[in-house]
Amino acid sequence: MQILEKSKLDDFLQMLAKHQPVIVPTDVDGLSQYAPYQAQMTLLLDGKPTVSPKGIFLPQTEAIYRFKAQGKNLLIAEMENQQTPQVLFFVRHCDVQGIVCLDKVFMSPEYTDQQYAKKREITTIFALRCNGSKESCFCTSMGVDPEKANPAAADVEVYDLGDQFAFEALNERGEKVLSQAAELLSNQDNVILPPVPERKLQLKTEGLPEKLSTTFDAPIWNDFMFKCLGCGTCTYLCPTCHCFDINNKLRGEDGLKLRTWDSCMFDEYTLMAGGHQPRTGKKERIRNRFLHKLQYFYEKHQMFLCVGCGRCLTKCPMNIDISKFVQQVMKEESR
Amino acid sequence: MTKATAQDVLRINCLTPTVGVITAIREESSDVKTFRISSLDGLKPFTPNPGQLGMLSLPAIGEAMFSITAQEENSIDMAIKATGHLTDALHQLEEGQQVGVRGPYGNGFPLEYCQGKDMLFIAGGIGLAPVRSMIDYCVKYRENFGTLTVIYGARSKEDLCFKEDLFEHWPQVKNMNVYVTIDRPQEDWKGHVGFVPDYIKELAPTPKVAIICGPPVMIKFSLPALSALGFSDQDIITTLEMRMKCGVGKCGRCNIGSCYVCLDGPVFTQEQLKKLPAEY
Amino acid sequence: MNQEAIQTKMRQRAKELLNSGAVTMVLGWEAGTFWYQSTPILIRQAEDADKLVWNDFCQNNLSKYLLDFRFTNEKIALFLKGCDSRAFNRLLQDKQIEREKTYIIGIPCEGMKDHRLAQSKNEGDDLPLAKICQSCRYPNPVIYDELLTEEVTPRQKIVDFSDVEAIEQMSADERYEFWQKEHTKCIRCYACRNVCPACNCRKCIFDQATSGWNSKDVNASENQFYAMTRAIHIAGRCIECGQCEYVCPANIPIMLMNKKLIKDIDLLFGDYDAGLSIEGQPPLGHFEKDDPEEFM
Amino acid sequence: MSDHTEQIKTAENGFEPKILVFACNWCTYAGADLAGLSRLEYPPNVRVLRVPCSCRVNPQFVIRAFQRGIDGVLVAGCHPGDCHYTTGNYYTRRRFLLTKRLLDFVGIDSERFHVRWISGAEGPKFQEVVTDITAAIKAIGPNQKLCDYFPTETLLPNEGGDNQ
Amino acid sequence: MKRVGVFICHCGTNIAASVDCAQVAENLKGYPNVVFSTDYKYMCSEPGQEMIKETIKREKLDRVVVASCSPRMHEPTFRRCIADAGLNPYLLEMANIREQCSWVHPHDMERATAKATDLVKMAVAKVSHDAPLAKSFSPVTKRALVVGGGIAGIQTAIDIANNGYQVDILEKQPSIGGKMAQIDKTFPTLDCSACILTPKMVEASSHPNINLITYAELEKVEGYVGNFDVTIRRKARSVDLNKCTGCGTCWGKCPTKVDSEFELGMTKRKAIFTPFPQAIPNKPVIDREHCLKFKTGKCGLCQKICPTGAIDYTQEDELVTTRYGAIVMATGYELFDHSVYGEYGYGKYPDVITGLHFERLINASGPTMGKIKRPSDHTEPKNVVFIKCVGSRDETKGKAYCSRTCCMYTAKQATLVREKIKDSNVYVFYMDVRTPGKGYEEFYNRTTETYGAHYIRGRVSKITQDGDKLRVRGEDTLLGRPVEIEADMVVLATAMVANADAAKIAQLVGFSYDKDDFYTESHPKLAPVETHTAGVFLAGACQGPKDIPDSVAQAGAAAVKVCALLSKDMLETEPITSEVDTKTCAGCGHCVDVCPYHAISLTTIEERLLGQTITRSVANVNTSLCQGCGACTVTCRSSSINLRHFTNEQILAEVDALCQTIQNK
Repeated sequence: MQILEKSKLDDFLQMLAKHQPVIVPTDVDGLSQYAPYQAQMTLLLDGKPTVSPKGIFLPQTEAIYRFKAQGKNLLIAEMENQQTPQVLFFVRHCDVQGIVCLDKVFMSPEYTDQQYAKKREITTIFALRCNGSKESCFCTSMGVDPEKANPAAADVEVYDLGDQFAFEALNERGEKVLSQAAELLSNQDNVILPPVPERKLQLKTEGLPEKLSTTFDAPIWNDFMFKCLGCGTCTYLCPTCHCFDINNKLRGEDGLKLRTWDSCMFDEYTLMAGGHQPRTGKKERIRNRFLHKLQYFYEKHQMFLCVGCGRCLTKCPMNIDISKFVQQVMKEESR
Repeated sequence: MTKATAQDVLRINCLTPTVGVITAIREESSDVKTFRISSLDGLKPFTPNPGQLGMLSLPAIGEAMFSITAQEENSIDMAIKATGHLTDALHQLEEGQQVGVRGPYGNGFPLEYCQGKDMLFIAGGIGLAPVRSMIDYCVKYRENFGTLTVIYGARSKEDLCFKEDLFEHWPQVKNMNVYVTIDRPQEDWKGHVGFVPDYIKELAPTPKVAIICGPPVMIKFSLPALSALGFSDQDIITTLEMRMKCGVGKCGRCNIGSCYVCLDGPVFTQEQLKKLPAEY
Repeated sequence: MNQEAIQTKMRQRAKELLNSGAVTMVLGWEAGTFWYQSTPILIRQAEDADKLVWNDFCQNNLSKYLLDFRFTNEKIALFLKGCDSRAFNRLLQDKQIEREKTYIIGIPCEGMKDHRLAQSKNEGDDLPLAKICQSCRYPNPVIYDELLTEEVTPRQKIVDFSDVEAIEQMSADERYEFWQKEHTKCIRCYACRNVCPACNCRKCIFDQATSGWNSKDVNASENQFYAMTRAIHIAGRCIECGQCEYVCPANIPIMLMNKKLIKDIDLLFGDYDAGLSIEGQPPLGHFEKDDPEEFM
Repeated sequence: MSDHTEQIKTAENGFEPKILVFACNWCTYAGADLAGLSRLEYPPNVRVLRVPCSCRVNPQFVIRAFQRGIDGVLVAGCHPGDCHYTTGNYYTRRRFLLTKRLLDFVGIDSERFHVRWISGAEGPKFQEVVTDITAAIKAIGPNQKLCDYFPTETLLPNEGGDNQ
Repeated sequence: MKRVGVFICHCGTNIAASVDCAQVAENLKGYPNVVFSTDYKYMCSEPGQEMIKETIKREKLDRVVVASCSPRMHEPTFRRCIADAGLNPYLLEMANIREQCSWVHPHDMERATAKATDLVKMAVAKVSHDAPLAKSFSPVTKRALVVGGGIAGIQTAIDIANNGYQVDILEKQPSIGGKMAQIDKTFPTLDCSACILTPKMVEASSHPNINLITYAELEKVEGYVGNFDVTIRRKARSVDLNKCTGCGTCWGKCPTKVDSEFELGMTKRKAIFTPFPQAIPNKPVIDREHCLKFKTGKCGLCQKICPTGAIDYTQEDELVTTRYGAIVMATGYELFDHSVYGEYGYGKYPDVITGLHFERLINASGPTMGKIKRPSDHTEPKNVVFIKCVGSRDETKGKAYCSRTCCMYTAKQATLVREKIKDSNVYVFYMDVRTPGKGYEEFYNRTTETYGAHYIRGRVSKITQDGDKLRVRGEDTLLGRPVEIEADMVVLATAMVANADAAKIAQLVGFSYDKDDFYTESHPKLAPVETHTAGVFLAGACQGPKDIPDSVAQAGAAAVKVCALLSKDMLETEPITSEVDTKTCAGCGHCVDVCPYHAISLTTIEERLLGQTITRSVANVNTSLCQGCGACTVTCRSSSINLRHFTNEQILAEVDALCQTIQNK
């Protein structure tokens, strides 16, 4: 492992930033998020930012292609993808898992989304192991390993040793980035890692997808649906929610085709041109969202589409709590 | 930058269409038109299987998924009903208009399963559009299938689609029977009058593979009729419609349970549908 | 009356109302996941009434849930704080709910605590009042069928516009900079709109794909268009509950813009507090021939 | 007008602002026509958008115009009391008293948005108002605020030739 | 995709001299939806119009933009032109490149051309969203209602009736006649008021097309121009008009005496009474407030003695709804309550009276049989003081406006005093003397010169009682010195004000009124008898103070307007009106409140929702009333109410089109 004195963190990031853009968790105008690193920036090293890192790979608004419609003519041209590499720093294991989930969707064997894939390709991810646990964290219940970041997405694992960080490259790409600041790092074997504390919130999730497959018409949904506002807070802050809409930005004959985040909590999401609405109300929408996370996705990919980051637990204005839902489902023989 | 053509098989992004051109527009009924689309170099934009879907776009207005009704050597056909913002705009187009196309998407009809079997096609209104691709296939490879029966209904004479096929081409095909009905009596209509589910009961076809597509109320009453006639759930095949944006199983909105209609559908057997939540 | 006593009475009244058949449901609050959260609850069975709580975090305005029951004929009892009751009047004035279908149990409110700050504190720590509650002028319900306790003394008599004035003091460029930063943060989750009792359209223009108003392009300009449009839409109708700011995941000071409009309305058209009564018309729903003239 | 003359001299940067005028059909539009009939010259920077009454102008139109990069907006209608529809401009007045202050609050320069009452007889006033507004906006330069720019680098070349 | 044709007019050199028209036409080629673009010397000329028509057919155009002069000039021309070619006339937009471009930018062709291009692009953007519109028609009920039976109402009704239309006069009092019936003589001719009014009253009552509804009030008005459903409350008269012959036996025997309203309390009437001898209908009514039968249950004398058995104590108020095509408001005025002028001592000093009192005093059939007598001691006054502008032209205590009639009736009354009491002295305190009428100035001159009335310019500051005299103190501002006059009687020329219930009635019928509650005409110059509510017209002093000739003239004007309306079988309505998208309308009703024409109302619709039938409220536009201002569109937060031909989408498209060239600065 390679050791960095915490006092040298700024030097380290600056050195990396000479080679490529570096993205770090920080507070921007009162909202914590991942943002381009600038010298002397205050990093958010305790907990995770409110806004998950998914936007690095799946921006809230992204142009897919451009076009010009003149008379009967149509021109379509791809957008140029970003080619220059970048480094994404201090991604918690839950959010790393979230990126793995997105990979399953956007880099599926049938159709690979090249824009997404390109961003994944050029981004080296530094995971950061948690030494603590917030009251809303339940990542371990959702199949996240608190010891080891999912190597399918993480390139470097970072351990917080108090006064130092220990870096462990998980692959060549990680090694390469670390080598850019080799002079600030010292090699050390037998690093004693601080113990990972138990997660405060632990849920039983064994057999959850199977159990859920019988709850579709269960009354439990009524308790949860009633208070939903139908806003997009949960989906937009969620590190795994990836639904999108395709829209235009038009200026006369010129246009951009945009991919924008969408939320399954919105009424318009499934509304069809003729007015048919397959998911009629809050109940149907919440049910679809929870089942997508905990059953449907699991059936396809054998992993939950929830990583237990707890953002929705604290940020949902009405405190609709997916962990409570899991607990209730597991507790009761489908009411 | 060059114009995209049919050769652009490996595109950068699965969401980007290629430019195609509308080479012919045919009015099917009062609110349905069939658009024939070729690539800019005069070739077929892509080669779909019967029942598969294609994305058609007027980029400045929108993009939507339509079933591919037919295909020729160098073109595909889409029959489109004017129901909203995009389809209304499509209906105002003229030949020569360039459009965005991408596809094919979805599973299509189970061709192998149907091989050698007697086929029953049931459709109502614009529902004949997806079914027609399969009928065409059966007619083209006539020897691979048993008897072919079409039961088709529309609100009125004016709402009947593909009239040439219904009244001229298909009746001449060997071992093929076409039954057409309209909902209410009309002057100078000599054919059958009544709703499709009732017509099914009246005709009482023997169990075979049934492909059914039409308005929800028609499906709702036809399914029990077919079951009563002894059709098995496995042999009742239908195609579903959902709001779709990406067509490639990513944007999320067309799921029914863990199935995405764009990927795992639009063709489902009744057996499959019974296992899925009824959210469609 | 202390919180616990209020809570006891809440539960008791809920039970009585349900048992007597006077209402078929009761809207209240129950304990949330964490100590600094309460969450709305809908109670249909008297035995569930003991889930009701009254504490420092019963922020959620329950009035707007009535919209979900517009098309039922059931009678609903609900607990309303001062601000919530103004929201109730807002909905009445906008003809979205029916007074007869509701039974209002008013709770004179001492103010809620700052739930954001609470997340970095421990249970039992001293907490300041939520920002909106610090300047509350109407802690007592303005419409109710019964009051749970005796009325409390308002914390403020006049609106505190110091935050608005601070922005007004800035130069135009500074003001622009300020709002750009705030609106860059907006993720357009629409929580502010969905929680707002003045935002009670059947279909918001930002949900109408083909209206020409809506753009899902999330950038500072579009976000600002959304924010300003919403501010104009609720101008003269905002009942100052501060729910928009309370639910905003991006911590945008939404009330600042609303208060600016309240301030200007007071100045230009005379003092007006929306939702105090359903009489009369909101300031933008009528005019005076001698309205001030700042144009030529 | 004279206030701005000096500024204009210093702002000889070749910048020609584009200014949108929402004009009510009965007064201001007629006033603008009268300016034409009287051959009253004014800078060609203004474009009139005809509406039946100034009360038809939604404040959102104004914000949208700024989003699209307009340099200035004028909403103009009949004088209070003279509205063809009796009361329309009284609503206009209330709405835009607030809108102007809100635009100011979010940092739009106050020179960029105006409301004026211009009657059908006030051709000279129309001339004077648009001349003054143009000069003032010229002096402060192009509007950069609220604009939602379309990325120029993505523009595709004009096809030409085979349209139609 | 639309097929828009663009036609750029040179207007000779009017446009072409400063706008490069060919260039503009060229600039529009290939613009979205434009399939044809050309320029021509005179678009409005016969060949120009022919070219447009031919091009529409040849190019299969579905919309047209003409860039030329102001649409205020030639929009009807080009609408007709494209309609001739088979297009809906509302699929036309005009770009004003003459009045608003070439004529005002004669020295900068480059920028004028650029501006013209923008204007045409905006028009193309708008026309692309234009929808075909059709005028609609609604039937007209050929019956008019005149509210108020004073001289204005009577004249209106007679004029309408003489044109062959049915008309009802609705009068609140038991008799028609109004204020004019109380007046003695009219200025400037001094002919007897009753002598010229009574024949009109008789004519109205006997006219086959006129139906009198007296002792009745407006209850409710619904509907709209051509079809107003008016509910009238016929107050219980307690006398069966069909049986009563007006013989007068009943009021002769009635034991109860009440102050006569008509004589302003100077004599008594009975509890069963006609207001004045020439009343029409000349049939009595029972004043239930004072009638012993109704107060105590005893008496019933009138019923006993009535030879025809017409007295019916059980009568109740009756609500009758009738449909009218037009309504004329002729509700008249009241006199200002001058008790606010405490210094004039009205009510305190019996010999301080108003002008109307004076009219009764001097009237031959009045309480004094035409002899001028002081109310206090019934002696003939020698020194009479008139005070003008009591309540008029006084913003602090009264009304800001001039009541228009006081100068003249005061001059008339001064003349009459001097005529009847030869040794009298008459003093008139005035602010100004306003005599704008035919023969008015001459009359005034006679008053001062021939009749020797003393006109004193100044306000009276105080009146005090001094024995049987009134001491009037004031200032002669012309001489700049105080004056004091010992008077026997003081006559106040009180202001004409709107009726106390004027505003209430206006709200009920649904039209606007001003801050003094006078009814607002649609346009002060060009539509002085119309209101903003189509089908509702104004006559007489309810619109503002006026004298008899003006009231009668206005009555005639209103009648003509009514007849013009009633002469149509169908009303054509302009299709540029608001429309509601009920799918998104939440029924909040904010649009209802701002509509100046009361064209929007809330209505209930039924709808299927999740398998249930629900009802909900939505806005509904009466397109016959909507004038297309668009005030409602801005109140609607969800854009559920939109103005046809000026939709949100159209205006946004114009904004977009305009800004397109500046987006990339």
